[in-house]
Amino acid sequence: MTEGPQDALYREVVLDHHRHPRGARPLERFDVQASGKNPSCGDEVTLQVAFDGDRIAAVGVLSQGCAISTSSGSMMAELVVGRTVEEAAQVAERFKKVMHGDDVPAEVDLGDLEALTGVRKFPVRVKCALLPWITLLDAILARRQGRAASDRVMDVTFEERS
Amino acid sequence: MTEGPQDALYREVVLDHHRHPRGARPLERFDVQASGKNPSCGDEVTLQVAFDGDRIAAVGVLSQGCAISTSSGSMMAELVVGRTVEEAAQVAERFKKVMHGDDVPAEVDLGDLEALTGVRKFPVRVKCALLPWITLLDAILARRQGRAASDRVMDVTFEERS
Amino acid sequence: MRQSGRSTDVDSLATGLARDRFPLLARTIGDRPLHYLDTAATSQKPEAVLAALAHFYRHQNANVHRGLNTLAEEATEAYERCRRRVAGWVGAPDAAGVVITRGATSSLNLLAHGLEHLLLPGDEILLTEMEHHANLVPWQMLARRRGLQLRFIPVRDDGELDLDRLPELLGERTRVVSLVHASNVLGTVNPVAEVADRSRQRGILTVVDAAQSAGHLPLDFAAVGADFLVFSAHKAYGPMGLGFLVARPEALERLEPLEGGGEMIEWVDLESSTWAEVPRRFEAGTPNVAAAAAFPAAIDLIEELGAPAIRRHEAAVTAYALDCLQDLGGLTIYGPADSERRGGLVSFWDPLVHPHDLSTILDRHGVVVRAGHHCAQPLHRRLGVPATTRASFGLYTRRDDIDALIEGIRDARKVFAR
Amino acid sequence: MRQSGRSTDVDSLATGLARDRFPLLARTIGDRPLHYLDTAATSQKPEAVLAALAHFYRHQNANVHRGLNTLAEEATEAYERCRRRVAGWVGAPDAAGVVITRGATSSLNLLAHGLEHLLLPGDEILLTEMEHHANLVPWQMLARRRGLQLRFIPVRDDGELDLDRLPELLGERTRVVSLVHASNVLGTVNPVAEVADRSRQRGILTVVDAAQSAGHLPLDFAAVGADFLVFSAHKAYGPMGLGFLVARPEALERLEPLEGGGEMIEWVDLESSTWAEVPRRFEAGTPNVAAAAAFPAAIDLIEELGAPAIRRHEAAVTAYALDCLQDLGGLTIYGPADSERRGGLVSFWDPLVHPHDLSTILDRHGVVVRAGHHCAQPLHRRLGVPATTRASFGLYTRRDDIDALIEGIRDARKVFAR
Ligand SMILES: Cc1ncc(COP(=O)(O)O)c(C=O)c1O
Ligand SMILES: Cc1ncc(COP(=O)(O)O)c(C=O)c1O
Repeated sequence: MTEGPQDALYREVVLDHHRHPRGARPLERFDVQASGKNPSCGDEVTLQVAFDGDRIAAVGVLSQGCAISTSSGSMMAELVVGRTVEEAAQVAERFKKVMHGDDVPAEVDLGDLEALTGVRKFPVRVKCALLPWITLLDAILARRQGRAASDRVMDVTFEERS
Repeated sequence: MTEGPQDALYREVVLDHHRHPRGARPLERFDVQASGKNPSCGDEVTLQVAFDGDRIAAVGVLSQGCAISTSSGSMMAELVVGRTVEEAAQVAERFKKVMHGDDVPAEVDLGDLEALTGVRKFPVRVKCALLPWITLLDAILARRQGRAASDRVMDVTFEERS
Repeated sequence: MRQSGRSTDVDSLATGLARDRFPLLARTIGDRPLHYLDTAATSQKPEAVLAALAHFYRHQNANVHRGLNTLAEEATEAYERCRRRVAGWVGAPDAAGVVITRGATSSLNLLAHGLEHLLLPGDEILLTEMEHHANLVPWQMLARRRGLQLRFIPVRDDGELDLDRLPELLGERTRVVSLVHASNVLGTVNPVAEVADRSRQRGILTVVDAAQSAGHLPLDFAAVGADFLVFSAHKAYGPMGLGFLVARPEALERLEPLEGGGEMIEWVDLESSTWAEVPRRFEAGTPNVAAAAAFPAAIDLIEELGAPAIRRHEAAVTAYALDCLQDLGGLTIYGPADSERRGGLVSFWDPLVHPHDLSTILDRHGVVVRAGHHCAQPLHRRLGVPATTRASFGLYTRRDDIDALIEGIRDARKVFAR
Repeated sequence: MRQSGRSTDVDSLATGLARDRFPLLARTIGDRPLHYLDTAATSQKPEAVLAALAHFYRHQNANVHRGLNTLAEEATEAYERCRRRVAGWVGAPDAAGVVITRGATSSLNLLAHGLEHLLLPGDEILLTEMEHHANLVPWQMLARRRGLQLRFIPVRDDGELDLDRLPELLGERTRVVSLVHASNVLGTVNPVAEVADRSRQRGILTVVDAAQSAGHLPLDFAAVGADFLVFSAHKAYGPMGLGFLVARPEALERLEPLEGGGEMIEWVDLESSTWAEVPRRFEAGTPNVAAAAAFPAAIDLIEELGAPAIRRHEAAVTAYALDCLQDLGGLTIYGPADSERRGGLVSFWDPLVHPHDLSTILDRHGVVVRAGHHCAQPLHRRLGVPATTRASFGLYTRRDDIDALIEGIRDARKVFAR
């Protein structure tokens, strides 16, 4: 049996996040709880977000799913804590654009998230990568609207591209 | 403009029946009236049959339709008047078999009807040719069951092949 | 009044457009070359569509959406590409408003069921006297289920809709207007934008049956302003088993799905389920991915030739056919006299030869026409004939097809005059 | 208990049956040869089917039934020949009992609507916990419309139906039993003849979903004794956009049509219509004539190889796959352990690698499997996993496809163990 092809997607950084997910614990205190599901594969994520004024103070990322969605959630925990809501939303929007194959200025730095762009070939997997981020946008929206919770089911074919 | 192909179907005998249909007048007195329609083309025939005991004494064939159905009705008027009900039904059954392409002993003589067998290629036209005959079988059945009238709509694809 | 005719030939009349790309047109009937004059029933397919179909089955065949692998992804992309191409082609604002169905008939049934929950007993649906059974029977079935009234815009003797009656027919209770864009019997091109506009003012939904216009007349969903537009691929040079329901996604949101099954659901429990987003909600089960993968090749051809050029060509063929048939004398020709006001077909009645006899004799000439009620029985009753003979045209139709038709009619008349 | 396995190889295990007649199987994924293990989603097509499809479009393309010419007659004959061939192939007593649909999902929706008028609030429909959404959601929709109760035959831990529960589940109010012949997740081959027999004794209608068995297991409608049987052509080596509802013509007579339109009517007035005879009553609109013309070539292949030989081959592949997967260790494998009691597929859960990750990594090996709920969400909840990985087989599957799968799983585990 020959050696398998070197896998460009499951790079060490992705696997590391998958094995040691950051922020993967329930928060004691949070302002908004948002959950998202991808019915096509059963991926689920629940985000608990604590705000400090306009900043994200802490995030709890409770993921159940494949390595792409868990590592994406873990990377999110690393990227957004300490940022303003505005900055976090920008990262989320940029990541969405990149994953949908839209042109994005090269200077945009997505950090570890770059490692996930290899799934663009498979829209179903794009969903996996986006699930935590779209759920984060839901949490931010809920915060702005003064709600404490949100729930969302993602569709495979026609997602919110706007 | 070249001469059209000699048409094997519209032979003189067919056209003669079409132009001068036999029995094409309402009867003063009849025992059974049966009508048949072919919705796919609008062909209609109404048969009036007068019986003399077990024999067909007279037939009125009131056709509205194409040359195939009117000539078939006209040939019927020629073939069945004076025959017993049994004999007429046999001719009808044989003609049905021939038109459906089933094997029929060569000795069966269908008279002028032979000229109509050229339509076998087109099942829709087979319906035209059979319409008067199936209506006759309906009339005979009505007679046997002591009814004075019958009505039938023919289906194009799945006809009574039995 | 005839505006165009033998004298206003466009160049393409002699040759047809792109005729050599349609392999079937090279076949013979007996020893005669084929003259295919039944495009309104189904169009012939260009080589590129057959190649795309074969390519799909040879290289990409897989089920869609559910896959996480290269093959399924290529198949999904081919399928979704069809949706996008159709949206762009017919001027739909959003590909998410394009439902892929198995044909115009299915699209109309989907609508007639999908709107049911919005209607109350006594509500009215306005149709026309010239509808194909596909745009009549589903509404009859709905009317019976729901206790609705059907109303009909009458057809005038010149083959046009009597739109003077519209104000009185668009009543208080009218909820839906559904009408054909180009009649498959009369050829009449109806002013669908005007009807849609007058309906919208009263909050009435408009459905346009574009089965005969898609691929033949320039089509612009946004400009028409209707809520729903339906057509089949197979009449627009595409494969069989494929059709579309075009709408704005918000309009689709209002419809209940007709069929349940895989792909149209979100969460399924044993007792109940929730639906997926539109348009997937209306696409239960394995779709005809191969046909969807192939149809864009037909759109390519239409766009390469240009919808206006195709329209000009079909109008020229129609004008020529109208002239030739008129010259024969003794025929009743239905629909508008002006070829500019009609799609590419002519239906007529010859009192000397029944349509069935005529089409059988034409077959011996290699001429394929259609004889019957063309799935429009009520219209034929309105016209007062049990059946008509219809010659219908496509981009590939050329003058000698019409000449063969005329020769065949002459021959048939000779047979019956003997 | 495993009965067969690596030791009971049939000759065909090394080569597959007729594999070289399936052009797509020669393609590569990246630089790897393709190993197609997703036949349960859709089968690949033999050259003969593609040739028949192309032949139709190149030589016979026309609409059916309404034509009075050679071309339309050839198309009609090709279409009706499909009906007769299917009837003969599945042992239906009469071709007039075969409805041509666009797929198994459409057939099941046709049934769920068609039977509606026979059912009363409180009546019960019995399904199983292992149904595909196609045999679940249409009945849920019907139950909601009509106020019916759904009941479910449970799935035992060994993947078999718990038929001990049947006497209590077949109640006074049970009117319809609908169950899958071969599960698309567990592989379980259900004793449909036994269920049909016990239902018939109580006057209950039986529906068999043969989507996974047609073309894979020997199928005999008369012997099964069900009232209705449905399947899709595309899973049985035929084209997409085509399916069947098989019944006795008398049983079809009891169904109301779901779709209205051309071809399914007899007389149409503006206000109401009467239906054509069965089966035409259920075939509104232009059917997929091309697909129907091509499907008999798939039946030819199946009959040439012989249904029992195909079955033996698929059972051997399944036994081999079960053995190899077992040897890997640590996997949960679903469905009966005995390959003789299951169709040609294996679904499993690897706690080390999520199915989605596994299928992505397998794709790099050229191995096409399916990961997800396989349109059977309730069954997956019953199994206690969000998704499974499924490898499914056809007559062309051979040992090296399984070996590549195993190698791919090993590689995935290595990736995740790093
Ligand atoms: C058991 C079963 N039933 C029904 C279906 C539905 O078949 P189709 O999608 O071809 O309509 C499938 C296929 O996914 C199946 O596996
Ligand atoms: C005007 C019109 N509407 C609807 C249809 C139905 O189309 P299909 O048979 O492809 O579903 C046709 C085709 O016969 C048509 O001409």
